[in-house]
Amino acid sequence: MSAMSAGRYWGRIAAVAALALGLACKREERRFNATYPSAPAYASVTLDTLQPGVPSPELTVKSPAEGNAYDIAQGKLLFAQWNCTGCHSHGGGGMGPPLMDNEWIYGSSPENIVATIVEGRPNGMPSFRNRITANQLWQLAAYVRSMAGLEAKGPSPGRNDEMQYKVDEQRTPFRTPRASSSKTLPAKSQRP
Amino acid sequence: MTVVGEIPAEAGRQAERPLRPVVNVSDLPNVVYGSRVVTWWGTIGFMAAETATLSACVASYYYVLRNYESFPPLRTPLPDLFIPTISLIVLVLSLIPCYLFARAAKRLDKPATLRWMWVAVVVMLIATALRVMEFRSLNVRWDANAYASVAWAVVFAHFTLLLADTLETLLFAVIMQTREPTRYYPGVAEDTFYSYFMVAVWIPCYVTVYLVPRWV
Amino acid sequence: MPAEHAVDTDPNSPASLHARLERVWRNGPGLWGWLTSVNHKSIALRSIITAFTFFGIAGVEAALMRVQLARPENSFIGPDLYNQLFTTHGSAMMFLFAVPMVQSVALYFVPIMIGTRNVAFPRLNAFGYWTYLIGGVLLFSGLFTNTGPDQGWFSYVPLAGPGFSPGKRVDIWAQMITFTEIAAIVAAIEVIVTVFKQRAPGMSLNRVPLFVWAMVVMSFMVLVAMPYVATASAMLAMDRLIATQFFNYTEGGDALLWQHLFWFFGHPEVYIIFIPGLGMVSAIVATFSRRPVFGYTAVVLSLVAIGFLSFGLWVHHMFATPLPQTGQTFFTAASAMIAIPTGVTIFCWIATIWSGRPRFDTPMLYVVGFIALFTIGGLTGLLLASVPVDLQITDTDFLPGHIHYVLLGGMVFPLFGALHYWFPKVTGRMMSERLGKVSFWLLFIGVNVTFFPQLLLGIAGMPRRVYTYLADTGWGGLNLTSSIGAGLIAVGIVVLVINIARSLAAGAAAGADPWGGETLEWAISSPAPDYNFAYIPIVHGRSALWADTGDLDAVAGLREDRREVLQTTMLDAVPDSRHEHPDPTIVPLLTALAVGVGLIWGILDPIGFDVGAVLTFIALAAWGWPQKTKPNTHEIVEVPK
Amino acid sequence: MTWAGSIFDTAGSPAERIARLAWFLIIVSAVTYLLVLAATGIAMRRARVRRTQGELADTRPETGKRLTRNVAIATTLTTLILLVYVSATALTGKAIAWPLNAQQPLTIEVTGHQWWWQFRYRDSLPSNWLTTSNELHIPVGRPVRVILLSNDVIHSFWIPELHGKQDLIPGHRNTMWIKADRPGVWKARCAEFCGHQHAKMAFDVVAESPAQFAQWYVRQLASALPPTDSSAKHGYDVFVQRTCIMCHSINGTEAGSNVGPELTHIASRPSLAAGSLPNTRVNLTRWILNPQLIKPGVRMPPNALSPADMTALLDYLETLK
Repeated sequence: MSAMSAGRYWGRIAAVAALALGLACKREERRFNATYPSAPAYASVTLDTLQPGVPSPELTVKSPAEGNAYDIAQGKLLFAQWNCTGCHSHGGGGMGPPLMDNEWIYGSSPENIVATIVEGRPNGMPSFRNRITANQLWQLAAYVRSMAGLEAKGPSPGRNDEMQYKVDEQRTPFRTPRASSSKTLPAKSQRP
Repeated sequence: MTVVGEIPAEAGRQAERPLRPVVNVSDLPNVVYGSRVVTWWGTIGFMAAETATLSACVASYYYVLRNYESFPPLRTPLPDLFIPTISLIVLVLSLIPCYLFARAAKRLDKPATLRWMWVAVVVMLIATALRVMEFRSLNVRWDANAYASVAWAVVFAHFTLLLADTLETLLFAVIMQTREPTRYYPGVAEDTFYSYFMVAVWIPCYVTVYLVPRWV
Repeated sequence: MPAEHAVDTDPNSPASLHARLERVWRNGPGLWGWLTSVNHKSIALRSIITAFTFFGIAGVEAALMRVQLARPENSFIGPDLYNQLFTTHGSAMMFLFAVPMVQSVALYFVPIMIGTRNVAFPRLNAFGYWTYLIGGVLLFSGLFTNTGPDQGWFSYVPLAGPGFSPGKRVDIWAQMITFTEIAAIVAAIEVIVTVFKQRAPGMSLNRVPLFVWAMVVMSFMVLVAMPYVATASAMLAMDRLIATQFFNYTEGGDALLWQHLFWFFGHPEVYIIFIPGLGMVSAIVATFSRRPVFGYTAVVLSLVAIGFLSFGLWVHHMFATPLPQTGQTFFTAASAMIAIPTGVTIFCWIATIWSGRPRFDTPMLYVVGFIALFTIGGLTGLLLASVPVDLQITDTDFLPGHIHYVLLGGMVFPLFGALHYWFPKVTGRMMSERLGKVSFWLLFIGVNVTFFPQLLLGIAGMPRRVYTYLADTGWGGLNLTSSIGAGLIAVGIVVLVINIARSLAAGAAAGADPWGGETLEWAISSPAPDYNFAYIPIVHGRSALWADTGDLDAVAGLREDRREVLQTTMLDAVPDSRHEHPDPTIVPLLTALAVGVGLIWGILDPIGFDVGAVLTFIALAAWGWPQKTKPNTHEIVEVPK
Repeated sequence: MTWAGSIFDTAGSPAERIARLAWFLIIVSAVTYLLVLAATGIAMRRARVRRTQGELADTRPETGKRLTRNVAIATTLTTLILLVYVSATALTGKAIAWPLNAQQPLTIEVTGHQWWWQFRYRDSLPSNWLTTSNELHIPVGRPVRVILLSNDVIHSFWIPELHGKQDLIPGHRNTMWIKADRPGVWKARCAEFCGHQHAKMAFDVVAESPAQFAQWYVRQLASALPPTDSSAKHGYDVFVQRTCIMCHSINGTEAGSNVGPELTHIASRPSLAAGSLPNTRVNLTRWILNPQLIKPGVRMPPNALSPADMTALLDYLETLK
């Protein structure tokens, strides 16, 4: 009877579906006990592409929080709990500069945002050196990038259970940072 | 009481029971109307499922209504009445051609059925277009607050019914136009039966979404 | 399959009639024939195998969880994987095994029990299976790629909402619900319309077999209950994907709205799973007690009463929430009331055995096991329905104990009994009695050793859904016993699978009617031919085959060159009209794929939902488009007066 | 039968009434179950006799009448049992309802967070409101009104020894009451699935005499004393200058963040990490260095501290009696 041969065909369909979704592994991983790279040293992070003579070598640190739904969601939670909204007000800006737009005074790549948090910046950005652990830094950086639409849409968080103030990150239109406003070299900044 | 003869004590017989034909049904009709045809009952089944879906949305609407002190919530404008009312009227008017082509179908009168079917398709397409404009007359985006979400849910749920009915009527019209229609007349008559349901079930939804915010 | 005889010349000899009908009714050859089949038995058997596969996977998940809980502070599985395991175990058992399995058994046996050749809407039946398959593959693809839902099978909202469940895990759960609900509603409509319009002549409503009655009552409950969870899961998916505010309490939504919507479906769902169990028990008890079930009308009215009452007691899942106290006591009374019709059905079966001549083969053993286990489940249910006691034992391990006693006792045992009872009819071979009894006792002892300790753990205060517990709580011993019991169940299932495999290969030939049953399916050869009945039989009494042992009166005149089915009036089954069924077609599969594209791409990007909708409408147009008209079709029209 | 920690080991009047009702229902259910099993057993044994004597099934009308009578009796019996059952439930329900004549109850506001508990003792004098976490003290004999709020997802407040459970649902203000009739220390736990660490979201309940409770209350109200010896001072600097200050608050110091549990009197609590670790120096070290090893998924990050800083921090935390 065709039941047994049916089993084989059906098995093949299931295998193909599982393979197709294999790529979802990384995005949905809950890394509780992973060791994240520590914050880059102050001098090593270049803030702008404009440099005299031969530009010094580019420091690239692969942020594990990039494109991971759990880490970006943790970043969103910390952003609200540690009162970053006090100055940046959910990304719209207030005392602090807006984080949803395309203006990146100190660079938009993860290590630049981590350096900004650790070092602090003039006109009021406090320094959180030794205050925030390494993995939370990268989670915060990933969330800040998702507010500006620099993260992939899949892992970006949806709305949260508060009064609605802006379009949630998942539906923020995707864009690449403008080259002029930051040190982003075209090669590196193209990849989301 | 059931007639139970001597029940075979032991189970088991290998051969199948021989069937001795005693009645001949070859003269029974194979094109019948109304509840004698199977698809009529299938439509009733889908009507039950769609009524349950709409009742879930309308129940959520009244549940959410209870959560607000002032309804619709502050700074949320009332939905307009102009376009929705016109859309309702056009929808009810679309029943007239539906009734006419159903009657013609019952009389196996092809030209009359076809004429009224195309009129019904046009009126229903107008009703669908008005419904799409109706979403804007809700005056609120679906993600503004819970009131907006449930209002959109009720209107969108019925919109799928309207779209399905319109496309079904269009499909039947094309089939009647291009094929020898005898066996499709019952289907056409039953399509009208679904249109009556689709319009009837919109009335309470219309009252809920457009009139209740004004009365509460 | 009876061997293909040489085509003998006599036109109305059974063999040549069989050959002619077989040529019209059989599926196409090879894979294309398999994908385009609209034969209710091929689709139902395929669906039963799929449901058993999901049962096996979910069973392995349960075993993994029991290993993790065997010792306190065990590190076999971390919390994240454990949450995915218990959620997919619950969701798969409820949505991918229980409901589809009973509906597939219905779609296989209801047509041959009421004497017709196919279900009312063959293509809709195929579409139902494909949608169910896509939903199941979606859920388990999620699990195997670390994207399995991890918020519990009833997915309470703030945790399952966009704020506290990052990623696409809950979306996969919500879309799986939509797939399985479409399949369930479609199968329910199939069963209702087939029983209403295509019964054998003479089978008036009071001569319909009890199994068929149970399936009709279940189908009506599905029609009303399933849309509620389809709407609720659509609302949850929209909350997560396009930021609607249904359950956002700061914007007017409410977490309890989800609980109301879900449990208004949730409680009828468990009765939807349990009532077919009653139907299977009725079929088995009658045959093995050698007499019709005692109090036919009482049992039918009880089934209908259970169907109605089950919609009135969903709040007993929400006693610990801030709902008004008086409302909750009303639901205690409603929950107690439903025990009366259930009691009536059980008393009627005991009366049947009492006045019958029972033979305790494996199916009958499973019926006795059902009575023993389900009554414990029912009585622990009464404990849970009493508000004060519920406040102490809800959300503790008492609840999984109750659920498994009711569902394993109320549905899985009758199902395994029905498997042994109808296996000969499906495959033409008997299952071994010896292995059957071994697997029964293993399962019976295993269920008790696994779930009675969980009832005690609930009373000892262990919360449910915990991936581990501290050593000083003293729950280690009972959990270890429960894990050992789970091992017993696993062995029982393995013995059952061995029994199935061995019987498929070398079981004794069963013949048409190995048990001497009373319903029509025992009148035809096993496995049944694709067209079921050469001539549609005429029924003269409630026990169709026990009325007389001679030849069965039958109806001739249906066309032998077309797939024609006899339709009868709803109340007294008087022959009314003939209806031609569609030929095998690929369109149901394409429509299911279009719905699949819509719902799965909709998770990744809301635009996918619109594309899917357009594809689905195109596929439905192809579905409605008439198949090519065959030569010499002559229509007899009867216009309403 | 006081099975320790179970719902029958009661220390409060509501739980005691519920336990009595539970026993009554279990006994009624057991009797019903035995009756059903007996009926099935007799039916099976009696009917087997027919097989041995080769008789056929007995479908005579008089047997039918007798069986109808038996089924009717059984159904009436079932209905009566259910009536008894529902009335017992209603009576107990009334008995465990809020005692209207309660004299000036103590009000405690419980807020559920993802995987820890926050208690606010709302004294009649607002300046005396006390906020602690993961440990609940209640005076014996005095009814306590509990207000249940949630900060994120649905949790469930459940002390088996005192009363049934009530859910903490965000957006709802649920209330219940508890009363301890005898002193004792119990482990209570969250009963509604609330995420990764639902399993280890417990808290300690200490019921003590009103005098001891008043003493405890005054001690808890006092803010932390500045450290005296050098190691504790260095520990204080580590606490204030490293990652702890971002989430924890200690009254009387600059640390004031309410993201995580409040630690003003951490040393006086019987357990750490929401009731899942006994409060010893070794456990505190393991917990601070890497909480993910003990409660994977918890919001507290691993902290890389040098051994010197670690011992200083521990010395400081142990001064917070």
